[in-house]
Amino acid sequence: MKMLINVPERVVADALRGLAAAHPDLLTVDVERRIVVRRDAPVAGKVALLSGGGSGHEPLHAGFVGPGMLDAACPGEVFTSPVPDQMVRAAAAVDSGEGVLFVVKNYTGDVLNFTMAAELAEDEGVQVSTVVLRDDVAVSEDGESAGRRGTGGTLFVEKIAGAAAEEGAPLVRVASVARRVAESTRSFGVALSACSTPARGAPTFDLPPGELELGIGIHGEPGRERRPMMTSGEIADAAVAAVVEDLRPDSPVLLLVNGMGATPLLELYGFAAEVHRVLAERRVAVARTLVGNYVTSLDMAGCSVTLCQADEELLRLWDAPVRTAALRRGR
Amino acid sequence: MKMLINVPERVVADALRGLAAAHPDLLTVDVERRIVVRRDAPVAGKVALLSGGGSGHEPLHAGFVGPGMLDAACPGEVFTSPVPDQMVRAAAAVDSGEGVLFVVKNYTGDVLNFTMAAELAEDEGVQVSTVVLRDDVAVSEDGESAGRRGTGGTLFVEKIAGAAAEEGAPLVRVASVARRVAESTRSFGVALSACSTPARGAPTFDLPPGELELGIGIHGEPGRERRPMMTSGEIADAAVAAVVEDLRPDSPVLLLVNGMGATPLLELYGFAAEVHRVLAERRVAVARTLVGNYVTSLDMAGCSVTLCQADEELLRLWDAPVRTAALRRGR
Amino acid sequence: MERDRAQDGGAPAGAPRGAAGLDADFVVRWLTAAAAAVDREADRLTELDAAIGDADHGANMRRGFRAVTGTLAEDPPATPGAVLALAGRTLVSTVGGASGPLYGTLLRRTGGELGTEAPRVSSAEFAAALAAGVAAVGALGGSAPGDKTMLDALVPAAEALPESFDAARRAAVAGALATVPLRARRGRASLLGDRSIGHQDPGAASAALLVTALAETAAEAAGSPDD
Amino acid sequence: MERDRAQDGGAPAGAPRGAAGLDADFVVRWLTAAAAAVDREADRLTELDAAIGDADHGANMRRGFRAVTGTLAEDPPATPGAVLALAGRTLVSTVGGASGPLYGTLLRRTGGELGTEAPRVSSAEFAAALAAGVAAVGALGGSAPGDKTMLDALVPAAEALPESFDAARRAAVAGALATVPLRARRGRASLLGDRSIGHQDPGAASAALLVTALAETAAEAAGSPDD
Ligand SMILES: Nc1ncnc2c1ncn2[C@@H]1O[C@H](COP(=O)(O)OP(=O)(O)O)[C@@H](O)[C@H]1O
Ligand SMILES: Nc1ncnc2c1ncn2[C@@H]1O[C@H](COP(=O)(O)OP(=O)(O)O)[C@@H](O)[C@H]1O
Ligand SMILES: [Mg+2]
Ligand SMILES: [Mg+2]
Ligand SMILES: [Mg+2]
Ligand SMILES: [Mg+2]
Repeated sequence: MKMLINVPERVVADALRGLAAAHPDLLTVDVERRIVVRRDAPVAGKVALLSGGGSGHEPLHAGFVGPGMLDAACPGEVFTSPVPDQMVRAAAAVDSGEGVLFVVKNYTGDVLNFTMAAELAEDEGVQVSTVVLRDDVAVSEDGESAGRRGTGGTLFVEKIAGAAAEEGAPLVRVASVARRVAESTRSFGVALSACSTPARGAPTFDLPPGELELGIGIHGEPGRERRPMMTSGEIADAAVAAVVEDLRPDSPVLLLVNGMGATPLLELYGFAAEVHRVLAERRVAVARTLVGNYVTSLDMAGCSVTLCQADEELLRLWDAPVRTAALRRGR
Repeated sequence: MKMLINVPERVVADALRGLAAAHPDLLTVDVERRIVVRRDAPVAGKVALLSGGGSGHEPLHAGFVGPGMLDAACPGEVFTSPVPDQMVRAAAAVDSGEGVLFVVKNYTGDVLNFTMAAELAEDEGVQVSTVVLRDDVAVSEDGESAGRRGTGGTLFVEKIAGAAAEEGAPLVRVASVARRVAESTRSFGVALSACSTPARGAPTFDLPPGELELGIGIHGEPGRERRPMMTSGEIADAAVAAVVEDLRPDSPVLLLVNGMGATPLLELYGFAAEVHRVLAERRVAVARTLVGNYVTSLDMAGCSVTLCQADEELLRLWDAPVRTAALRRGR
Repeated sequence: MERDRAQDGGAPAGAPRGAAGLDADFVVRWLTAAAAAVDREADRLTELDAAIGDADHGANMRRGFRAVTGTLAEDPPATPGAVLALAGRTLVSTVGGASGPLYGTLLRRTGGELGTEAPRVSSAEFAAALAAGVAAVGALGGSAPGDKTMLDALVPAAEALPESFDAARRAAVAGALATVPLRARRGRASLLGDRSIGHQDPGAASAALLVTALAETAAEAAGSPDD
Repeated sequence: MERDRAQDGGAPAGAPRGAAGLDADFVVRWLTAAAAAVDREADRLTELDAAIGDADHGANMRRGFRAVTGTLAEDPPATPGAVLALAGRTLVSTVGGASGPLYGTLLRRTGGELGTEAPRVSSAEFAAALAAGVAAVGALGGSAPGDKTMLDALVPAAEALPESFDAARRAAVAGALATVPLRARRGRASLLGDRSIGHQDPGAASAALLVTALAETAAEAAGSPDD
């Protein structure tokens, strides 16, 4: 698999250099230590939001650093959780004294590394609260596995809790908003092709021409079920059914129609139309729709659907201004 | 090639339905007639900007419809110019009486269809001015071909001329700003893989594993030269050399590091770092950088570099507020 | 290359016998046959376009000619000139790309030359009108034979048409094949420079299909004078 | 399966003879051998992880163990406990993923049990410390043998270590292979459900490498008492 890279070992560092070059108004990047920090951090009187995870999901998380969203992001190697040192250092850099919320996707690696980091940061006097995303309904919560993955829902938590922090809410409140979003959010993903990590240079799994994977995560792993190729409408039927039957929303939802990286926007918008059709059939009202490649798996072709049941407050916070590399409004 | 579609014949209509569903606050979409119009058009006293071209380059152009940029977009079939009927109808819908600027990429099909449309629209009493983008330096202007293609530079023209129109500049002025941008802008593209059109369902050309194409356009066509695979740094050397040696900028530039559709943002930011390195080596100052998939070729892997030499006025207009599906700031 | 001799003055051989020239029905049958040929050959046209263009010529032509047959079936005009003008407008409104305006102009101008009034035109009038249509394509596209475009089939066809419909067919087919070694100077293929050499131009190939359909329609009409 | 008999009480057979137990140098040589094994087998580990994980285990382990050998080469601590603690901290700081905190905890806790003071520890003390380290891994990961993780190699190895280093090696290798038919209940592979069955767990495979390196280091030390 050809890639636009120098050498596999340097992809993350190279991307961080590019991020620094492209967004000097927005970000400070410590390429060596792999920390991306909001330019004006620490912001006095504001709770800080910190997230991170393996690289390869861009724009998540570094693309969401900025006013109204994250204060810091800690990118790990491709598909590999960052190490505690990054989070500890970043927490120290963004903490204004009001404390830091860790936004963590539920993967063993992320949870273990963030847990260690929280302990170390608290040893250094930083107040830490953690929210763990488990939005992927493809995984069952029967205790027979590491549990539901954090996927597209992360964007909703980072945006909405970020807005609450920007408004000046204290840590307990920001954390409770974050948890409320996390609990109100569900996702389901589909792969049409596997992705290739730079280190491996070949697709992470074989997906024959006529087949797709239902219930994938965002790490190039195979899904729960392989099926003969489906139309956009059939995929929307399956994905929305999985999400809605788990979430059972009774108020309008925020909808993220997310591309996995290599699916053209032309196809993604067509898929968004089918998702809207299915939601209408199921009498689920859509308050807001976001379409794009936001929580990706390198060059995987495919998509995911995330719904967040939003009350008035969450909706207001979703609509609040934000200024980041990948999501911007009102600033 | 697997695609997230229903049937190839319906991809454009499906995408337009999705666009309408996702952006009701921003756009009015006539799916049947393939016209995307800014929600509040016609805007009294404002010159309107209208663009269009084949589909498959999303978010170009429909993703750039909204305050501060385009008033209307006319998407054709995939990689096929729209027909004059679309432009004529859209022009009528967005003209406030101040006239309409057609932003046209230099392809025989686009030029012919927009020319016909301009004649027909003027017959209907709409004042039309046209700017033709010819920013791709990979094509020589020796008269032995259809001439330089319009590619990434289109984004700069639409944004900057759109800002001038939003400020209330009259048609002659908006057109002259647009031409100034067009003349100050150059691009160069590279493909790591071919793309697949829905109609054909297979890559538009064969690109063996160890090779890339230099000097591609945005229609899945092969480029001017095939080379053994290069590193990100080498590609930046070649692309920037081609652009800078043609443009010879003597003031700071706007830089677009554009993905062709399937190149992960992780790679694209790494490439942006290399582009910045080469520009620094060549003593070209960068005023602003935009990194992302903006002018694409479906699922092609690759990138393009666009530079626009910007004076104070163009820079101010570039920074002006804009509110569209794909580019947003200050609103 | 062997060519049929023209049999009576400027009128193409193989033209409908008995009847005084070509009527609206003849043109409708031609365009219907052309649409069928385009439909059948769409994949080949797209493959040709994939090699030196953007892989849509077959789809473009199919979409346009389906619209033409649809429109003509709904409400066929009464004169050959009006049929051609309507078909040309339909192509302009449905094809897009380079070929839409160019083929649209070909038919509109040919129809315009014939006028909307005459219910029948002579083969000679038809040949002259088509030559004017082809010239209009060159003017719109800024192109000439040798540029590796549809004109490489259309211009020889128009030149041979006064001789016979079948001569026009053979000239178009030969002209299309002769684009293979050319370097494109117009249209998308021209952006490839020397890499356009060695492939047949898709627009020339589709032009050969249209002229072939014309010759076959004429031959059928000639074979069934009472039709 | 045939097992070596423990030769003297709780001390593993094959432990360094002559010298009173294991010193810092022994641990450094073990970790250096482990790093070499990981380097050599990184692609295999990544392939195993590609099948049921995310194709990074080899790269993760290589990155971590290269850092460990680098750190130890620069400034090697004087006691076996301190070497292990430093190596564990280094793994935590450089590996990431699930394996970083887990292997980091394994070494840190093992080192912590030995304390930073003692310049030499007996084989029995070492075995007990390693057992505590392995237990800490289970506590951190919320996992147990049978869950198809590194514990399926580490737990049997720790249980066999009091018998002999080589028994630990054989137990680890056997434990790793025995993960093939298991359904993963922890870590990334568990997200695949039944599809995790039929593949060897990459962390169990890397654990077998580490224990093998330990046994080999012990065998070498036993073979060269004056080293
Ligand atoms: N300037 C021109 N003059 C004449 N014919 C042209 C010109 N440009 C393109 N063509 C014809 O159009 C054909 C391509 O049509 P098509 O693929 O439908 O449009 P597009 O190139 O816009 O995709 C070419 O093969 C060529 O024959
Ligand atoms: N909860 C756990 N307890 C023990 N070992 C685990 C646990 N989760 C994962 N592992 C081990 O970690 C290995 C994966 O390591 P690695 O691939 O480096 O990290 P990641 O899974 O984050 O990509 C698994 O093969 C397994 O042996
Ligand atoms: Mg990993
Ligand atoms: Mg085309
Ligand atoms: Mg074409
Ligand atoms: Mg892994």
